[in-house]
Amino acid sequence: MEKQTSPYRWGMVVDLDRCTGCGACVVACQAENNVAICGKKEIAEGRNMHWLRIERFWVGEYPNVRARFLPVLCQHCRDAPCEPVCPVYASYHNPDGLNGQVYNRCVGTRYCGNNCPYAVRVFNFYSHQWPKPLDNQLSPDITVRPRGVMEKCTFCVQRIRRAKEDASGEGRLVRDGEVQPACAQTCPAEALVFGNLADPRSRVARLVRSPRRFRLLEHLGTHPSVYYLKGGGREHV
Amino acid sequence: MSEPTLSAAKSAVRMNDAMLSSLRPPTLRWYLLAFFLGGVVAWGLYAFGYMVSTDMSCTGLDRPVMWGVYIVNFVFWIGLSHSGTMVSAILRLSRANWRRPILRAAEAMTVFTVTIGGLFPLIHLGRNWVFFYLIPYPNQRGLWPNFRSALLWDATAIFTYIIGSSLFLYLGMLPDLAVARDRCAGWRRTLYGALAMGWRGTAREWLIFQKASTLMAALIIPVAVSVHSIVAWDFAVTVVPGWHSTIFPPYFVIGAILSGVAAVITLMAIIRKAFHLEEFLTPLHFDNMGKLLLVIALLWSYAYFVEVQTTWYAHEPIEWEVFSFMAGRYTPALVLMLVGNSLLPLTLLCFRRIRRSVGAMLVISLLVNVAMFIERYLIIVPSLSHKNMPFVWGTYSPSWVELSVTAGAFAGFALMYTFFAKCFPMVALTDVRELEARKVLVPFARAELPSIAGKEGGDD
Amino acid sequence: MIETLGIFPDFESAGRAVERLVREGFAEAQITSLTSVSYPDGALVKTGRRSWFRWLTLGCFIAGAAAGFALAAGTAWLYPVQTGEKPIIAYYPTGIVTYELAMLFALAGTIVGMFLEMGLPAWRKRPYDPAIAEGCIGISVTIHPGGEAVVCGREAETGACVGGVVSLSAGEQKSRAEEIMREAGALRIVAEEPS
Amino acid sequence: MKRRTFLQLGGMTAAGAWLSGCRSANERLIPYLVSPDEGVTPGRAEYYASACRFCPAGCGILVRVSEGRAKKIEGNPAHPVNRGKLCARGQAILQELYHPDRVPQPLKRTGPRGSGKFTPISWGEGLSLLAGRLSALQRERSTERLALMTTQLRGTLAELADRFVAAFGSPHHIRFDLLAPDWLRAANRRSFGQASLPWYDIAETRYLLSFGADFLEYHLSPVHYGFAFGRMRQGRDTVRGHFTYVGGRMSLTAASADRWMPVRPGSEGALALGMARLILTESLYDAASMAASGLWPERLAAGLEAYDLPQVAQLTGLPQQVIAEVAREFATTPPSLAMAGEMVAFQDNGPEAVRAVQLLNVLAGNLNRPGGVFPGGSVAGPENSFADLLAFVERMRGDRIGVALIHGDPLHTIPPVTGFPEALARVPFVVSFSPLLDDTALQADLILPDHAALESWGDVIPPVAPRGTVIGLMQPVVTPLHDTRQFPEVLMATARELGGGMAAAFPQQSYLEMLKEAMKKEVHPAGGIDFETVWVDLLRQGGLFKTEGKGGKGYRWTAEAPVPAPAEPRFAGDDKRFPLHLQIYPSTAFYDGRGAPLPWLQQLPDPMTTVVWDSWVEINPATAAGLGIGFGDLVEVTSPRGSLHLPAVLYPGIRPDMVAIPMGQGHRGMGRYAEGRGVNPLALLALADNGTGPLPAWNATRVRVARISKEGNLVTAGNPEGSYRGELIEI
Repeated sequence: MEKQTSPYRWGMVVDLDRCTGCGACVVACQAENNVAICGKKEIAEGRNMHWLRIERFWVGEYPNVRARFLPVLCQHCRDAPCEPVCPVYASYHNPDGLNGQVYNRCVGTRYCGNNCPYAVRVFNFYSHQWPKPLDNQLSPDITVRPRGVMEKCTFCVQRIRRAKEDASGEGRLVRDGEVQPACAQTCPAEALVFGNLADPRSRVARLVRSPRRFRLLEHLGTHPSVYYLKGGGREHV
Repeated sequence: MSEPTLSAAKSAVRMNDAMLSSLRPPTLRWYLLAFFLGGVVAWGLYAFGYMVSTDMSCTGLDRPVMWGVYIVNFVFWIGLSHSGTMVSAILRLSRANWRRPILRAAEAMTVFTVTIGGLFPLIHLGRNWVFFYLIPYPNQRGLWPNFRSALLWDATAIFTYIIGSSLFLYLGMLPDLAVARDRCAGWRRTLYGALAMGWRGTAREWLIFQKASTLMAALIIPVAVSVHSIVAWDFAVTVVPGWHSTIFPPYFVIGAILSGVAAVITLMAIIRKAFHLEEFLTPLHFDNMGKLLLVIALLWSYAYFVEVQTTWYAHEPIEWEVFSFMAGRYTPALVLMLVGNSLLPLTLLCFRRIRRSVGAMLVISLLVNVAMFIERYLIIVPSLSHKNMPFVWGTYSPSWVELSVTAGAFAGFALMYTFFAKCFPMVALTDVRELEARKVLVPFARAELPSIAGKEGGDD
Repeated sequence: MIETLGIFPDFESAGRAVERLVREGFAEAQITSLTSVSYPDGALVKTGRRSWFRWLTLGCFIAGAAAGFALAAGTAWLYPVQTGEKPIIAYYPTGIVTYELAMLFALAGTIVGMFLEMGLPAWRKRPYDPAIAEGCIGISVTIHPGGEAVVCGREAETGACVGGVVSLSAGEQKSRAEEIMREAGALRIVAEEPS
Repeated sequence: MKRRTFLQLGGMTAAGAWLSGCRSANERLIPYLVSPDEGVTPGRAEYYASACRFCPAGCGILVRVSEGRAKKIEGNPAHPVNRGKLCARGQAILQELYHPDRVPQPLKRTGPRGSGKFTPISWGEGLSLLAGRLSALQRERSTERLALMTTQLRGTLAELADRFVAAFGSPHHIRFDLLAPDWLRAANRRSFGQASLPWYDIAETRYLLSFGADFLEYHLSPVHYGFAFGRMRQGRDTVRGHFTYVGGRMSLTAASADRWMPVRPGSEGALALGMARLILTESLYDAASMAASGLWPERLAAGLEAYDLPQVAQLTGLPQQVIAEVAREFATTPPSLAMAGEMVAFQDNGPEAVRAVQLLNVLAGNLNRPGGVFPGGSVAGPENSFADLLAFVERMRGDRIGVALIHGDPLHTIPPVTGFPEALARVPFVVSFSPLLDDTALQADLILPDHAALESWGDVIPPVAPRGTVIGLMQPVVTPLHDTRQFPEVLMATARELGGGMAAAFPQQSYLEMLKEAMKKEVHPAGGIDFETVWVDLLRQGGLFKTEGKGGKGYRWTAEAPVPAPAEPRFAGDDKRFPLHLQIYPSTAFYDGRGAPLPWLQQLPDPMTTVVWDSWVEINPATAAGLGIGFGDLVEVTSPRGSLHLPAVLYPGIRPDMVAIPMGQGHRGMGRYAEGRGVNPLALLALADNGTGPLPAWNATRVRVARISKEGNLVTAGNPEGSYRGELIEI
C-alpha cells in the first residue's frame, strides 16, 4: 500500500505579540462551522462547544500583574494522540497534514477527547437545536453534528477543499494566502497566519523560522502544526 | 433401586444433599430478593434508556472529564473478574486442596463480572446505537476498526476472556452436572442431562478431564493477565498526566487480583450463610484466603508506593499537579482507599483469629472492594480533571443516571449470581468429595494423621 | 459390543471385583470404572495414559494466531486507511490481537478436543446407574460380540488386550463377568441390551 | 418570486458571483474509506458587500449568501477602515437578522406600559396612527412637541432625520450616545480649534501611551486600531512599538501593554501634566513642534509648576521613578503617541485631563506626523449632546413633549440618574422602531419595527479613517424576513401621509433614491458614464473609498487655548460610606448593550474574565479578601444612587480601591437571550456636579461592596484556578 503524499502541509502561526485577545476569531469560528450555541448551563457544566478558545492567564500580582492570552485551537499534530486511540478511524490524518474528524464514523467513545493534551476536542453532550429562524444561518458546507459525536477545529477544511479544487481546475497549486480559515481571516491584529508549511516561501514557513517560535506542550512529542510566536517582551523596556 | 448401605456411600449422599441444597425450589425469601434485585436492574435499565433516548447531558461528564463512573465501573468489574478464574487456576495448578469448595463461586463470579464489565464501554458510548462500528466484520462501509486503539485490544481481550472463563466454568462443572442430572427430575434433569453431555465418569473420561482442566488453567492465566494489562493500557498508552505510567499494567493486575480475592471472600461468606455450607466452607478456607489477600494487599501497597514515589521524586509539574489535586480534593476518599486496600488488610490479616472469623473477613473484604472502587475512581477522574491545559481544568461528579446504571450493574451481577446459584451447583461437589474419598488416616508414631491418597489431578 | 455394569457400594468391593475380573482373564482395557469422583489412575483400573487432545490445542493456537494476524494486519492491508505518517499496519497492536485470538482459539480447542477424545456427547444409550452419583462405584466390562479382543490403544503391550476368557463366547463372557461382580459384592448388574 | 426580483436588483455581488451545483450529487457515491475531504465540493456561495453599523466605527463587511440566506459575515478587504478584518460583534449581526424574537410586524400597545402586551397591527394602521398623532400636533400648532431621538446618526440618514424634524417644525432631534466621542470633539475644539476626531497612526508609532483609551475594544474604531496595533508590534522589521497603558483597571487593551500604570482614578490629567513638566524641565521636548504650536517651554513649565514629580506621584499613587521613566521614554522615542480615552474623559475633570494628554503630543512633536496623530477627516458631530439630553428631559418633565419617536434603546443606555425614564413616562405617545422588544420598545405605545441591518440600505461613514472620503454602503443581502420597514422609509411614509410641507420635504420616492442622490454628489461621475453603472460598482465594492489627497488642516495648538488644568477630581458618594471607585466600561462583546440579544456574543467568554452569559463586578483579590468575598460570590454593590446584586470576579488587574462592572446586560426585554440577564450598572451612577452643571462623569461614582452569599451563579469559560497556572504550559 503506497502512502499518499501531498504538496501541502497546512499549518498556522499564532503571534502572541500581536494577539490582543479580542475574541473575533472565536465568533468567526462559531459562525463558519455551525458550532452550536451553548447556554449558560451548558458552559457551567464544562460543555462549551467552541472549537477555538482564547485562554487567559494571570501572571504575577497587583500591581505587577500581567494577563497573557493564548488562542488554542486544534493543533493538527503530526503525531496526534487522538488518532491512534479512535477505534473507528473517526479521527484520522489526511495527507495534507490535517487531523480530520469524520462525524459519521464517530461512536462517541470520547477516548480522543481524553487523549488530546490540548483539550480542544468538544463532545456533543447535548442535542443542539437552533430556534427558527436562527437555523437559516447554518452553513450548507458543514454538517450539523448530532449528539454523541466528537467535533473540533478542522482548519476550515471546507475552505481548503474549495481552494484546492479551484487551483487544480487551473492546474496549479493553492497560492499562499489564497485560503484562510475563518479565524485567521478575521483576526484584526493579524495574529493568526495560515498557510502551507511545506512551501518554504509561504508566509507561515517564514514566520515559523522566527526565533520567537515555540509549540504548545512540545515535550509531549505531538509535533503540532500550530506554531506560536512568543510575546516580545511584555515587560518594561 | 436399593439404597447403598455402607458408610462411604452414605457420606456421599449426605454431601451431595448438602452441596446441592441450593438447587431446591426457591423460597419466598429468594423470590423477594430476586424481585428486589430485578427492580434495581430495571431502574438501571430505565436510566440507561433515558440517557440513550435523550442525550448524554444527563451524565456528569464534561470536558475535560470525558470518562467517568462508567469507565470506573468497567475497570472495577473487569478487575473483580480476575479472582475467579485466575485464583482458581493458580490454586489448581499449585494443587492447593483447600481451593475445592471455593472454585465454583470464584469461577462463576468471573463470568458474571466480566460480562457486566464488558457492557460498560458500550453503555458509555455517545452513540450506543452504532456500537457495531467497533466490531470487525466485512461491511458496506469498507472500513475495519482501528486496531491501533486500545479499545479494540480491550474488545478482543474481553471477548477472549468471557469465552475462556465461561468454558473454564463449564469445564469444572461438568462432573457436577452429571451428579445433578442423576439426582433431579423434570426440566432440571433435561437441562443438566444436556449440559452433562452423557458424562458417566469412566476412568478415561476422568483422566482426560483432569488433563484438560490443568491445561485450561494454564491457558487462562495469561489471558487474565493480558486482559487487565490491556485495561491498564487504555490509560497507560495515553498522554494524560497520571495515566501515562509504565507500572500501570502490573499495578492494575495486582489491583484486580486484590479486588477479586476480596470479592471471593465476600461471596464465600454470603454463600456459606445462604446455603448452610458451614461444613464445607470452614474457617480454614477463610484463613487461607486471608493469607492470599494479605500477600496481594502487600503487593498492591508496594505497587502503589512505587507509582507515587516515582511521581513524587520526578516532581514533573503537571504530574505533580494531578497528584496534589487528587490528594487535596479527594482526601477522604484517598484515606479510605489507603486504609481499605493497605492499612487494614496488612495489619488485621496478620492475625489468625481475624482470618478465621467469617464476620471480620466479610467486613475486610467488602472494605477492600469499596477501596478498590475508589482507587479506580481516583485513577480516572482526577487525572482528567487536571489535564495538561490548566485553563480547561474541570471537575466531575456522577449524575443520577450514572449512579443508577452503577446500581443496576451491582444488582444485575447479584441477580445473575442468584439465578446461577439456584440453577447450578454452587460448590464443586465432585472436587470436594474427591478429597473426602481420598482422605485416609495414616498411622504415624502414636497418632493417625490425615493424608490424601494419590497424586492431585492424576496428571503430571 | 456388550457392556456390563456392576454397581458396588464401596471402593473395596469394586476393587475386589476388578482384581477378580483381571485374574479371570479379562483385559485391563476391557474394564473401566464409573465413579462420580475422580480416583487416582490405577486405584481401580488402569487406563492408557496418553491423550492427543492437546495437539488440537496447539493446532488451534496456531490457527488462532493466524486469524488474529489476518484480522489486525490483513484487514489493514486490504482496506488501507491513510493515517498520516504512520504505517498502514500497526505492529504492536497486531501482536496483541494475534495473541488474544490465539489464546481464544486454544481455549476453545482444548474443550472441543477434550470432548472429542472423551467421545462425548454420547448419542448411544449406555449402561449407567444414578446410584453412581451417590457414591456407588460402577465397574463396567466391555465384551465384544464374537469374543474378539477389545481395541487397545497403540501403546498397549502385546497381548495385554487379549484376556484369558477370550476363548469363550460373548454371552458366556458376559455371564462370567456378572457372576464375578456379584461375588465381589455388586449390588446389582446393569446390562446393556446387545445391539 | 420576491427573492428572484431581489437578486435581479443589479447583480450586486462582490467578488464575482458564480454558482456551482451543476455537478450532480449522484455522480459517484463516496465510500467512507475515501477521506471525505476529497472530491466533494459544497455549493458555491455569493458575497455581497455591505457595511456594519453595529458600533459607530463603520467597518466594511462581505456577507456570504447561499440560497438566499445570509451565512457568514467577513470583513471587506477593500474597506480602508478594517481591511478585511472584523471584530466579534460585526460577525454576530447575522444573528440580529435571524433572531427568533424579532418583532415581525407593527405592534400597538394594549396593556399598561412595560407590561409587554401588544397587538399586531398592519403597517397602514400603524402609519395612520402615527400620522394621526402628528397631525393632531400640527392642528394644535404645537409642532415643537414632537421629538425625535436617535443615536448619533451620520450621512443620509442623519440628513433625513434632521429634515423630518425640521420640516415638521420641531427643534428636537436628540442625538445622544453614551459612548459617543463628544468629549473628544470638544477637547479638540478647545485645544486645536477644530472639532474633527483624530486619527492615530498607531501602526507607525514607536511609543504608544494610552490614557484610558481602550482602542482595541471600543474606542473610536477597534478593528482599525487592532490592525494597526498588530503592525506596530510586529509589522516592522527592526522596530517593535512599545505600549504603556494608564488606567486604574487593566482593560483588554491594557492587557496588551508592556507597562500598566494603575493610576488613581481622576488623576490621569495630573499624571499627563507631571510628565509634561518633566519633559519640559529636562528639555526633552520637540522644539519645532512647540514653536509651531506657539508654545513657550519656559512659560508652559511655569504654568505646570504645581505638577512636580513628588506631587504627581502622590496624586496618582504611582512611584516617582516610574512616572519619570515613562515620561522620558515617551519624549525620547519618536514617533510617540499619546491617546486619551473614555476612562479619562468620564471623570468630572475629564475635559481638561483629555487636553492634558493632547499637550503631551504637542510636546513630543507628534502632531501631524507619521506615527503620530492627524485630524481624521471632516466628520463633525455633537460636542455636548449630554446637555441636549438634559434639556430634553427637562422638557418631557414639563409635559412639553407630545410625541416621541425613538430609534435605539435609550432606556437601557441612558443612566437613570438623568431622570430620563421618569420623564419619558410622561410623554403621551412614544413610538419605537426597535426590531426587538427592547427596554424602550416595552415602554412604547407603538412599535414600527425597523429592518435588520442586513435587510437595509444605507451609508455608513466611519468616524475614523486615514484621510480622504470613506463612505461604506449598506445593501440588503436577503429579502426581508418579516413584515418590517426600514426606519427612514417609515419617516418618509409618515411625511407623505401628513402631506403638505412634510411631503414636499421628501421629493424622493424612497430612501434608496435619496441615498443614490447623496452618493451621486460625492462621486461626480465623469461625462458619459452612467451613474447607475457607478452605483453598481460602488455597491459591489462596498462603498466609496477615496483615500488619496484631501489632507485637510493639521492640528495646531491654538493661541487662545489655555494650559490644561484638570481640577481635583470629585466623586459622588463620600469615601467613608462608599470606599471604592466604580468604573463602568463597555463590554467587549455587547458594546453599550446592543449586542446582548445575540447568543454568539453572550457565549463569547469575556476576554479578561472569561465570564459568559452574565454581568459581574471586578474586585482586586486583596480587597475581596478583606471583605470576605470569594470568586463567584454574590455581592451587593451600593452607590448613593442605588444597589445591584451581581457575582464577583476576583480580578488581579484592578486597583484595590476600585471595582468595575461591564455595561451591556440587564435588559428588561430584547429577546430570550438578553432578557433578565445580568444587571445594568448604569443604574448605580450618580451625577457629580462641579458647579458648572451636570457632566457626563460616568466614572465618578463611589460604591461599597458587601458579600451576600455563595450563590453568584457565575460561569466562566476558563478554570479560575487554572488561570493562574500558566507556568504549567510555559506561558
